[in-house]
Amino acid sequence: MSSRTVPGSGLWKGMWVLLYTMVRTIFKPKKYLATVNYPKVKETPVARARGVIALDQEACTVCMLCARNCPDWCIYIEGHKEEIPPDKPGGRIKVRNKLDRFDIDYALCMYCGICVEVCPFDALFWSPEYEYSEAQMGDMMHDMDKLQDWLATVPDQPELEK
Amino acid sequence: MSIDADTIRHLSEVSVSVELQTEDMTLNIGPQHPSTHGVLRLVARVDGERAFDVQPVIGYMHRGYEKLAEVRTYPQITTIVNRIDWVAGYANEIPFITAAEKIMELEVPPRAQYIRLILTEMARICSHLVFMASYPLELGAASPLFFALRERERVLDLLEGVTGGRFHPNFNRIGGVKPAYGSGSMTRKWVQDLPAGFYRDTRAAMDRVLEVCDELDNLVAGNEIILARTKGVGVIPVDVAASYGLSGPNLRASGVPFDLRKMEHYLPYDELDWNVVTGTNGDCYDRWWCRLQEIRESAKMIQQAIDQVPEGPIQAKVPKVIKVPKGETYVRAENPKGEMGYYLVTDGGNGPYRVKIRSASFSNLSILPWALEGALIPDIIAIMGSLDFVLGDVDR
Amino acid sequence: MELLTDLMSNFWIALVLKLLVVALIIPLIGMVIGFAEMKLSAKMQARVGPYFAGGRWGWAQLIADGVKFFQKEDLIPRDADRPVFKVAPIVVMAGTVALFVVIPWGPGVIFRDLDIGIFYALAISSLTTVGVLMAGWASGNKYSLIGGLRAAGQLIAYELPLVFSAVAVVIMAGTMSMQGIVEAQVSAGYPFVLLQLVGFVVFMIAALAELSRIPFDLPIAESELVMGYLTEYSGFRFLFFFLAEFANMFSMSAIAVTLFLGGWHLPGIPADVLEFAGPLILIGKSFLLVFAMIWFRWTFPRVRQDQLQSLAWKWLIPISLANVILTGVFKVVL
Amino acid sequence: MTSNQSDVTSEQAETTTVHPLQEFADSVAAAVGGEAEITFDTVKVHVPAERWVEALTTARDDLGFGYFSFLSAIEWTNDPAVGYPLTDEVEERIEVICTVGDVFEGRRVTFSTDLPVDSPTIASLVDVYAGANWHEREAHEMFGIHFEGHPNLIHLYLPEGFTGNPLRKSFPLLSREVKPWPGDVDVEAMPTEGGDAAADEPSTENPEA
Repeated sequence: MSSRTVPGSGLWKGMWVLLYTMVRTIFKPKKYLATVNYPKVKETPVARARGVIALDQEACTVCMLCARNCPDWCIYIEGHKEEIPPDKPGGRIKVRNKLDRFDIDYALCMYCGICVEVCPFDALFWSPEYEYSEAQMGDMMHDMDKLQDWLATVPDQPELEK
Repeated sequence: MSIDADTIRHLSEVSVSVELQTEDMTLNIGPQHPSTHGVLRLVARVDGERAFDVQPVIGYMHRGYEKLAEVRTYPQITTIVNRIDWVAGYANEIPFITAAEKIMELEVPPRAQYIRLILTEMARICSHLVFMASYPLELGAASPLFFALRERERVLDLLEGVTGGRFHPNFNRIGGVKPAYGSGSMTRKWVQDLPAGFYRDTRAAMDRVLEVCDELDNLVAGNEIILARTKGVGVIPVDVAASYGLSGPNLRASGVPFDLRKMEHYLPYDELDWNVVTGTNGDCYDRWWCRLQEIRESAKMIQQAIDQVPEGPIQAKVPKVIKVPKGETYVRAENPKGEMGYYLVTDGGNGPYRVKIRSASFSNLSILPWALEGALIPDIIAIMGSLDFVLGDVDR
Repeated sequence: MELLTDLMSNFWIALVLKLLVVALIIPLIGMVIGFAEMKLSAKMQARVGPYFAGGRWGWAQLIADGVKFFQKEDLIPRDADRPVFKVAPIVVMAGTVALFVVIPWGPGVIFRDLDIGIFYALAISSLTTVGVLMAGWASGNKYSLIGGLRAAGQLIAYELPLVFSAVAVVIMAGTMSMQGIVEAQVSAGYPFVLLQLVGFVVFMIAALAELSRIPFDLPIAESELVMGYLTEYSGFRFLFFFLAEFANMFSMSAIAVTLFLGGWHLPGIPADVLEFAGPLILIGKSFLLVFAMIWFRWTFPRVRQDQLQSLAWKWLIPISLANVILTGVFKVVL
Repeated sequence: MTSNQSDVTSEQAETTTVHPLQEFADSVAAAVGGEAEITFDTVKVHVPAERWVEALTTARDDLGFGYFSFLSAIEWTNDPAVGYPLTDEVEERIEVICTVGDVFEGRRVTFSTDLPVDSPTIASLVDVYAGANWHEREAHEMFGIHFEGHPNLIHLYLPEGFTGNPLRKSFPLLSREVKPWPGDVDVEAMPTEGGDAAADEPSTENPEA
């Protein structure tokens, strides 16, 4: 712990820290500036950042796992069964589930990522996009088309530490 | 009108009271107040600048997590325990996950344990840096805020780079840390191991953290005004602190080496070389100083740990649907704020039967009526701030 | 130039012109200092600071702020003492404006060179504290009341060292006229700070306390008293306090410059240049002191009320008294 | 400053018949006159309700457990309105649990006692551990336990006039009742071609359903 020194030296030490911070921030802003001019300059979030959930409609099989595992009950899914004609004549008629509705209420979502994790068919992804705030809380409900749009922003897999 | 002899004698004996009769004023500090860290409310009876009978009123942020946990599955609960002490969300997960693993009798792979340790210590650094930022602000000095938060941001970026969440990582799974996303065909889902460059960035960030500790030392520790404001203010003796259940740096500042990282052996802390920081006087300055030293210790711990991270799996073999067998246990861990524990009662289901959350700030704050008796208004703020509480941790 | 002299000879035109100057200069100085505080504090903390309003550097930030304040609803709390609540910002502003009267901007450039200039300045500078006390009382808010009373206690404690350290300068200069004090330093050939270093330091500390700047901002003390006496103020009334604070910073610095740092005079500059350069030199020197105040503001924490009082009564007043006595003795002996 | 290399007391459970904490648990139980039980490294000593304060006073004074960790309660019921039901039949009761320890070696003991479900009453610990004040207020409002001798037994979290005891299992969780469970819509059978996910049943069941 600090021992008794010249009175005022502690005050001066603090002032010195601010002085050199000021000087180097003014003359070398690129290196020392801690903040950015937000709407003009943007920081890139890390690749794993949980910004918004993107949906791949083609991959979704309406298995409801995400909606059931959601702790907040903020995913709403509806679907129906659809028959697909066989690829070649005489083949079997396939039945697949078609997605009718896939809404995520981001006003309720707590960004835990459980839905992305439990999805067995790789239909849900995290995207680091974060600029989708709305003036009305109701507008935070993203429908399946909007969620599909986010898919383009999903980054590639980053490398892992050796 | 005549005055009789008795009255005259009586009047001559009356000594003039120089004590001015003043009326007490009830001062309501909070729930909206700059230094109550959210929604704490203090009702104080003040006589001038001196306060008596300070009663904290809490519950403005009570979210009932113990009830919510009863209707959730185990993986879902880690998402809500993140939000208890949100400045160190990661550290909250550890005791809960450890409790569930203990009842399941799971052995966690060493690599996962090391990752947990590194991230917990990062959460500790973040939490203490928030204290480093807010405490001088409560005493009136604004600049340490930005110095501390700048480095915290760097550490949070690292945490986010690994877990995906800055405040609410939700990165622990029963049996390890987060495994690969999904099991489908596409390759865009990632394996959640440490990302490339993590070791390098962490080393650089820890160097910067140690550097900013020196800057904070210069800005705050030597400052005569800070010393005058904090030394000898809000002294809490060990026995009082213990009977109120104070823990963490608040208790260690009183001189007890009560550190659950040494005592409970829940993560490989024993394999690292570090010291328990203790103060001597138990005043506000010591509590500040202990936290500053703990940042240094944690930074050194992380620097050692990243050299020792073993290879191997990050997840033990667990069933896809977690069911914890019947059992009861209390597991506590050293959170940045103090002892955080979960009394977990399970009965084989997908979710627990009862979770009692023992949060550090709740007990730390309960000493306020004792500690603030007869304090000056500025000292109320100084003592309250030095306890370093988070309202989410108090109200749960 | 002749036109100006002609105009100034008419009392009414001169009055209007002077009023205009006052009405322009005080908000302008307040804004410049306010902006400097924002920007410098940002740089001291490795931040960008205001950057959006007005394009480059966010130079129009305070204009935008001012416009915002004017747009706000004029709120007066129900329990407030309405007339006093309304008058308080005006009293504070009046004290600020009145202080500018005796600041010597250059040789001959002064609104009114009073014989008792420094006496007037110190007396009028307490007026702002009266306004603060009024604001604290009238708001009908406990935080405001505590803030106002703290301001009053602070005024009583720190007026004395302020006066005593000025008295030492008056003894050296032999006059109380502000111009006279500057001219005494010009003729002496050195600024009084060389001989009155103790007085200067005491004056600056007391001035900080008078201005309720950190480390003596107990009347506001946001972390304790929310906003102290300003808690209930909003809109243009708050703007008045805000501008008055920054303008007061300047005028207190200008008085300190006049008393201790040679005022508008800078050695080596010929007299005819000083006619025009004088105000610039004064403003430059004052801004140095203002910078120091900003620097303190962002470095130091706040002291406690008892520490504030003991600093004044146990240290500053004895020191400044001793300084007066020493100065007097030397003046008589030498 | 000080390095603490104190001994380990709660060692990892080993697969021996005698738990390493057994001796400690027995000594505590003998001192306070209760029954010791070790569940997953947690020493739990059960004492009768009428000897509650006496037992904890002994723990504080004779055993050196000056550190008050927490006090809470568990409601054991066979018919919960909220949450997961118990598999085995239990005796319906409210169990008060209180963990205390010491600050030097990190030993800890959880004391427990049983109270009847209807109007549970127990003596207050405030005079033994000052920190019990808030914890008892919390248990009072959450479980409806009356603590005799508590100086200020008013609501802690809940607003004045709130009726009901939220942590009782009979207290409904409204947020889960006013809204239908989204997972209930269109219940499809689990896809069979989903890798190992197919082997499991849906991982969440609506607890209220």
